[in-house]
Amino acid sequence: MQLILLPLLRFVFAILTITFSKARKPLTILSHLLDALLLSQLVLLLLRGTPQAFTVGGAPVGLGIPLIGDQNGLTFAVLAWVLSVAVTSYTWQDGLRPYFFLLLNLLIGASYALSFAKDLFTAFLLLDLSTIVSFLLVGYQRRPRQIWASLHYMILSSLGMSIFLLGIGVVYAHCGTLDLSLLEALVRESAGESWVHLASALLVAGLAVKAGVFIFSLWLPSAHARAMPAVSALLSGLVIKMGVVELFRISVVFPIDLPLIVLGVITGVLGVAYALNSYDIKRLLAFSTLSQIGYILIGFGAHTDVARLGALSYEVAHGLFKALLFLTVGEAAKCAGGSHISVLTANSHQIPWGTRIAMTVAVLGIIGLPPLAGFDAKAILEDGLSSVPLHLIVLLMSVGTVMSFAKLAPVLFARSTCRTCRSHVLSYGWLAGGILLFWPLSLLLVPPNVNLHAMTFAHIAEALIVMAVGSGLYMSIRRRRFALPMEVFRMETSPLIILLGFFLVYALIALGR
Amino acid sequence: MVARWILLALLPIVAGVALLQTRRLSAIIGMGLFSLVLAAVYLLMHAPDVAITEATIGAALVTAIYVLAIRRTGRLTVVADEAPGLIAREGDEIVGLEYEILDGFARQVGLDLSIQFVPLRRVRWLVSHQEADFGAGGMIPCADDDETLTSTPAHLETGVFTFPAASAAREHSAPRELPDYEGYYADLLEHDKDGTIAATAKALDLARVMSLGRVGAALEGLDRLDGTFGYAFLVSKRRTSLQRDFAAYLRQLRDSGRLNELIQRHFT
Amino acid sequence: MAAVIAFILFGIGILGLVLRRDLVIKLLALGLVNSATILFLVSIGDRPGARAPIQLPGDVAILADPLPHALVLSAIVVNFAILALALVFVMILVERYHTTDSTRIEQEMVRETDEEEKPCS
Amino acid sequence: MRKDRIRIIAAIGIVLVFAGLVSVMHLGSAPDPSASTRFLARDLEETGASNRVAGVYLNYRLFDTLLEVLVFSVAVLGVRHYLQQSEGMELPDLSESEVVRTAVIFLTPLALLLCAFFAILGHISPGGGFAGGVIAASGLLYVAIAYGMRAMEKRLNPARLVRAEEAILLALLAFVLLPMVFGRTPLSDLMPKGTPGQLLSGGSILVYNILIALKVLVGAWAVIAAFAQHRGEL
Repeated sequence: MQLILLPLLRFVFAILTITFSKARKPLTILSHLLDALLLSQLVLLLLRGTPQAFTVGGAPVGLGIPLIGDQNGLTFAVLAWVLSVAVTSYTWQDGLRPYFFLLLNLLIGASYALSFAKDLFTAFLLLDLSTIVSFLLVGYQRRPRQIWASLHYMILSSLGMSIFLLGIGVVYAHCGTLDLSLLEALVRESAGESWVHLASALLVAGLAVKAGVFIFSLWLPSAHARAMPAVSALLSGLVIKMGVVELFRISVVFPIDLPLIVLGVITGVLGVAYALNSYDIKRLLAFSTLSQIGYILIGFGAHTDVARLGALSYEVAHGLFKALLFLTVGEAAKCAGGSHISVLTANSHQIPWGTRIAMTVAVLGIIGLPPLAGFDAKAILEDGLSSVPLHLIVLLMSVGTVMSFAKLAPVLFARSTCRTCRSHVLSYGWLAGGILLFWPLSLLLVPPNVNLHAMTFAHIAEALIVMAVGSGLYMSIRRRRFALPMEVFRMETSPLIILLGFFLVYALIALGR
Repeated sequence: MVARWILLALLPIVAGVALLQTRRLSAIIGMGLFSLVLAAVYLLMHAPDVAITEATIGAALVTAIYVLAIRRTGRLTVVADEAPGLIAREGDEIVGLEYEILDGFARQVGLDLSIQFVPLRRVRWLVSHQEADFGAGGMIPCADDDETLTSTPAHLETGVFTFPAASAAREHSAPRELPDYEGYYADLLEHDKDGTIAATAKALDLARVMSLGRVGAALEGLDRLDGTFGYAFLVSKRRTSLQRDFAAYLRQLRDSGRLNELIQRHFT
Repeated sequence: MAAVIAFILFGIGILGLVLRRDLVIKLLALGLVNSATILFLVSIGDRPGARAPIQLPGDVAILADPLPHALVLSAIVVNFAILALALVFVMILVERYHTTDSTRIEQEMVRETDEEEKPCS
Repeated sequence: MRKDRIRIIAAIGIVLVFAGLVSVMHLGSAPDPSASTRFLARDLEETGASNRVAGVYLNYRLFDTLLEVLVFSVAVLGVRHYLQQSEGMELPDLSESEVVRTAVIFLTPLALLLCAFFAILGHISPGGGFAGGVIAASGLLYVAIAYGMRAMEKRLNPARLVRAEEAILLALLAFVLLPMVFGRTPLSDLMPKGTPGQLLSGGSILVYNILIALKVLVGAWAVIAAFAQHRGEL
């Protein structure tokens, strides 16, 4: 019951905030409290070993929409709640219209529903709902570039969703159901048949567009960099992950481990390369999101339980620090008058110190300082990887991340006297607390034996060496720009690149047989 | 069964033809037609619910909002006073130098050109209230004292003539055949830096002198004003990117010699 | 065979999306891609000798599969929603840049610096 | 020029390979004809709707339908939000021709009738609330063409329309949550199934169809009105 109430109540609150717009603040608080209550009930059920599961409206098996409150889903739902609290408090005093809160509530409701729904078509609708909502959120300030980015985003994700729907069609033609738990057995029965390959390739290619996978998500950098900070935080922390969560769901049923790993590596490496080359901080954050998605995909693709737990923790950790980074950088850019690194450095004294402390915590989190969020999640993830080359690639990505964030150092260490506004402090504190206390909190998700293993000397030493090497390399190549193709981000090429990506995925699936 | 095959085969043809259209409206109507064929296909594939939904949403609603949207989206709206040689009706067609320039520009920026002929004094008002993108038909740039209006670079040199005196002008020309140029005269007087012209004097540009000549008005004794004048298009000051685009297009036209070619063709 | 036609239409749609530079026609092409997907789904529900899925008690005729039809109803509406919004965004862009040519809008945007960039009316 | 040609050829090549690959793979393994009846054999007794599409659409997969209505509502909201702020032109009253007005006297009631037919009989015959709502909205569009937008605005106050839309959406959600009062999970069907083929059959499908028709009528009209107003003439 809680499973269906969580999204439905959010939808009700969404409409109430616009109908009774004067009471929107109490309504928002109430909705968050209710969500907390329902979520904690679900978590308790899960910890007791009896996760809630039922079919919506009591429809027969195979036809209705099954909901299940398993570990993967609940982790994402809790992340959605945490980010929703952070963004709400960040925008508390900004005087945004009820329209904004309506969209926010719908987005959170859609994330809840997606975390629990184990049905392909429901996932399609939820992803589309999230596309439309984030489409409107990106263009909220009506700047032409935001609108252009929104339009690009919408065209590509509509194309992606069409490809996904083709995949759904192929699956339905052969199985007669869209329920993922039933599909598992049916697909295994006909493993190796050509329709399985076709369906998996279509589903993966379609979802990859939404999931921030590099060759597919060409809309992502411009949309994330152009939106306002609170929206960017949600897009990076939540909306992209909706695609990733669904990719993981599918990876249990369809044989897509190899494409997931390859896509993860491509995304990770190219994302880091573009991030290194970006000197506009918001753009850097957007590209870094791509590279971070790489870790999560590799974790899911490795198909071991520890790697899965690592990917889940990384999903949460990335949600926390990327949201915090977007929020703080957004405020800093507003105070300094621009988000380019040189502007930020020059006017760094105008950035409030509270913001800078929060930013420092987030940066330390993302580059993996023990025992913060990034370190813990990455360590668990690495424990789950068995192959040496993958290990090396993950290390390379970590070094790249350190290098790209080393640019922020002059901004972080400066003097200033301004103060952060109170509603922002609350939001920063909430997220920074999550990053700092990630290790103890993650015991809820990760069994203690795995989690303790992450805190070994080898991992700590590795993290410190990565940080040292990364900053050293940054010092040596500082400010040297290298040319990377930007042509791929244009509207004229991106649909073709998505098709090429489909071919790649298809080839990998056929190979992986 | 045969009907289904025929309709199915029709689908790619209709879609392909629709998407190859250069005119936006044709493409939209083509896609509306495609949706209707698709609805028929659904009906033949035993999906009446889908057919009804496709016909109402895909064919009717989508086409309706497209048509409503492109009225302003895809058009370059020009309001013009008729000036023979520059822009004028000839039978069902519009001809003239300015027409060809505007047509080329509209093609280059990918807009449908829409020309409305209005009385001269409405031209300035419509452009300055952004009801139209350009004002055409022998417009002469005025001094920049207007808050909302400016002009593109001149594309054709011309002369401006004054009548010796208003009374004389009335004697010479047949008042019935003179178009209503009141607003235009007033503009010229306002912007003429030379204060020697009597308040009652009237001024005319070359194109209008010629058009008066054609309708048989007597034009003796006109004085040519000193200074160089050139025809240009009126454009709202707020449309900076439109101004920039057009200036670039005109420069390109002039550099390639195409402008001279056009002028030669229309005025020989 | 209807499925093959659907894939061909999908391809035509993508070509339109990539090769036509007019934003309005790009959106039409996107609509075509979506319609092609829907045609594919409907073709799955159809089977030889079937009737429309309207059944009365005691009726034993073969019926077309109603589930893809139900899915498609939702998909059509979702596609319409996305299209309407995209069209609005195109209108706003065109009002600012006076062209529906996507390449030119991209060039304009590169030329504009951040300070120049003002919210659209 | 040459670069353009390469691009076109590359695009056509990629698309051809895509369409070919997907077709071959899809036809390569023939779908199992019994697959679609694997789970879908006995729904007539369960939903009581003789239009089995409506049974799936508004009973088994009601949650999907709810999401779809939400997507539509958000789109309507977004369209209105963006078009409202960009300044539209004055609404001119067009001169109405007698012919158009006479046509409207027949067309609009016909559209409304068709809407009612689709919504009320949606569980028995093809149609359904969504198509009905759109048809009724197009009926309003005819009136707007004949009598001008301004006359329509007077009758259908936009602010009141927004309220109506929210109210209908809230009613829909309330109806969805109603089973909780009776101790059942939300979205389950409370009403008796009746005999398939009768007007009062199919449980709550009738209620949902009517609510959706109203919602879509208001929403589709709002979209049309927003586009028409922005353009300023009809």
